[in-house]
Amino acid sequence: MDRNDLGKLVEAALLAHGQPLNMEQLRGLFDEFERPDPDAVREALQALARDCAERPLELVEVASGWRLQVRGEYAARLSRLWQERPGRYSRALLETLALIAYRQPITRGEIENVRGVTVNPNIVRTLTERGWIRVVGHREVPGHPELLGTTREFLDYFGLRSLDELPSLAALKDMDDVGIQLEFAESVQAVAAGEPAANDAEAAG
Amino acid sequence: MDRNDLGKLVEAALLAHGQPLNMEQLRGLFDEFERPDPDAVREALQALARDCAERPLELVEVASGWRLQVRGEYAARLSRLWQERPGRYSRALLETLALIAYRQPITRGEIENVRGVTVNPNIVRTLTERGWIRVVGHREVPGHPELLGTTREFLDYFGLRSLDELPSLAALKDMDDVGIQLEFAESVQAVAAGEPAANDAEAAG
Amino acid sequence: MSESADNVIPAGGETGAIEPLPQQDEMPFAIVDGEPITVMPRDLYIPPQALEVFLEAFEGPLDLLLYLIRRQNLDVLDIPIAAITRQYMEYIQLMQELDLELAGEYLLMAAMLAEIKSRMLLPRSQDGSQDEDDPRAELVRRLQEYERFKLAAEDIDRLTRLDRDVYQASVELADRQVVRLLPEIALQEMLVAFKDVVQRASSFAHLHVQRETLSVRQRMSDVLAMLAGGGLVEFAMLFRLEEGRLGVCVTFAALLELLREGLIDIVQAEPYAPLHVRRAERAPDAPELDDIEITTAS
Repeated sequence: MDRNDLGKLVEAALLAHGQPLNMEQLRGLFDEFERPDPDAVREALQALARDCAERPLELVEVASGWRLQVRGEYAARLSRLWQERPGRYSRALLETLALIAYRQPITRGEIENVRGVTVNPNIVRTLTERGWIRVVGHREVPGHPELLGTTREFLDYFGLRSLDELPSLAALKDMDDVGIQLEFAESVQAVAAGEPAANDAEAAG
Repeated sequence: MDRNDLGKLVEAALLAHGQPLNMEQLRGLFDEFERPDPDAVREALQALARDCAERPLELVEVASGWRLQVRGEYAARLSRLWQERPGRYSRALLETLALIAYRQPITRGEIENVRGVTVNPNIVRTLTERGWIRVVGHREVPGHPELLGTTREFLDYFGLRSLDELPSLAALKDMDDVGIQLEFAESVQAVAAGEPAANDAEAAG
Repeated sequence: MSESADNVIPAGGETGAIEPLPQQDEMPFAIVDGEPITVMPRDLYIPPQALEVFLEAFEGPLDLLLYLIRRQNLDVLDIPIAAITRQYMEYIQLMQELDLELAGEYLLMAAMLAEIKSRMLLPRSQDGSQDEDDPRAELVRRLQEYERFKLAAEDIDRLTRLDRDVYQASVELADRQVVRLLPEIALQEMLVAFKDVVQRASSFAHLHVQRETLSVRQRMSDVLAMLAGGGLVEFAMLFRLEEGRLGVCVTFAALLELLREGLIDIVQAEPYAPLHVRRAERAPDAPELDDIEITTAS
């Protein structure tokens, strides 16, 4: 199979499957005696990615493999194809998800400790039904609470290859760093105070 | 919106939707004041159909509109993407197969005598369809029962050059714990195996 | 509702709340129509009917506290605890007046704030280590920790999301078929199965099969298959010279065994004519054709 043919097959496979395909799956399209080596497949993927430049598509690599997707610039217009608007998720759900993503494996109790409120069971159910989180084990403490973690679908959905690609968490500041002297604290505040209006609006919204 | 942009949007819509889109839906992507007339959309569709010539896709018009699809010539290869997970064979099937291998040519009645239970006809059918056993003759007794034997495919699947490479009953008898069995079986396979087994499995599928 | 709001809310916006930090007056709280607002509004600058929604939007006591702090541009690390506590209590009171379902966590936080406030009033030690026993330390830690994940949640919400920001491209496949994979067996599975079945038949000793016998048995199947047509096959044709002496022996042994089991006939038209082999055509009651397996097994 020549390079061009391989490229077409890879494109056909990605489009027909409608889900990410990994290297093993792509090479699995071939019988052993004719199976291209990973480099050849990768080359075909690169060529496909270049071809996409003049089309409304982009090739992205996510946790479960490569995916052809319609580029974001078309999203606003294409959303008209569906009656339903894409779901907006509540802050409670997103905060819970963030804690599970960054702190996994984590129990509900631990989530509650950080958020300061009980975790609504509906949120855990929604996240589970979405396929974004799952029970990965139990903590060996009384009650054996479930340990929650994120799934590969979670990464796929948010276009990530791995958890490393999550935006980094804000750093914790130490009270020592700021100093207890009022004058110093003041100057820090002056520098740090960015966009109070925006903060307020967000919190209010 | 120029012709090229319209073409890209049409392609984006068909790819994002994954299902046929009709004229109304395609034109519905636009607000009224900017909505292209049907001829412009049809032109964009024709241009897209031409572009597909050098891609693994084709644009077809079906009852509910236009749809992009992967050309039929890729079907055989890509069908591997929808492979169902294989089940497991029953203990009864394994025992039946083993008896046929070791005691061929053998009738069902003879298998039943050793196993102490009737042979489910489905087992014989499954093994025959799999290409591992075949009827090699009939015993000239009332009812003319079929004599069953193993095939070359059977040997290939297990990576054996001949039945000789199966351990003798005496050797099996000495193998009391599974560890030894595994070791032995592996060494048999290692010696005998080119890699025809994998090919065969594929060919059988 | 607006009445109670008017009664309580001004406190939340009291400039008194930031009196300990007069320099804050230099900073605008907000830009409204291009005009910087440097004085805290006298009310919550929310329409009263939206108040309930607004209050319910808090994700808990930490969220509310953080809002109170951020609204005044205060640093989490140096909270004017008395003022914040007062504002917090006013919100709690407001929520109670509005009959909002008030989670126990809010009251717990109120107690914590009150405790910190009272500890702040105690004289501090002079040895410079006061930050270590700053009564606010635990609260500051929790606020910061919560804020990190509040921000992380916003980050996640901004990530490129499938079906919202991008769409999976997919098309139908013409003539799509589903391939059913067949179960796999490992050789040892079959061996173990064989060993078990033989053991169960408690006839291990009698079923003793020698290595050679297996190829003989295989060849028996092969020969029978060659005779499947029902016609005569020349004896010599059953042998493959390329298999060498051993192969010839195996075939011969197979023929003898088949003959013994009554599965084949060997015929000769006349003396010295070539031998021919065919499938047995016996009287159905041939006594030697009793179940071979049983004979061997027992």
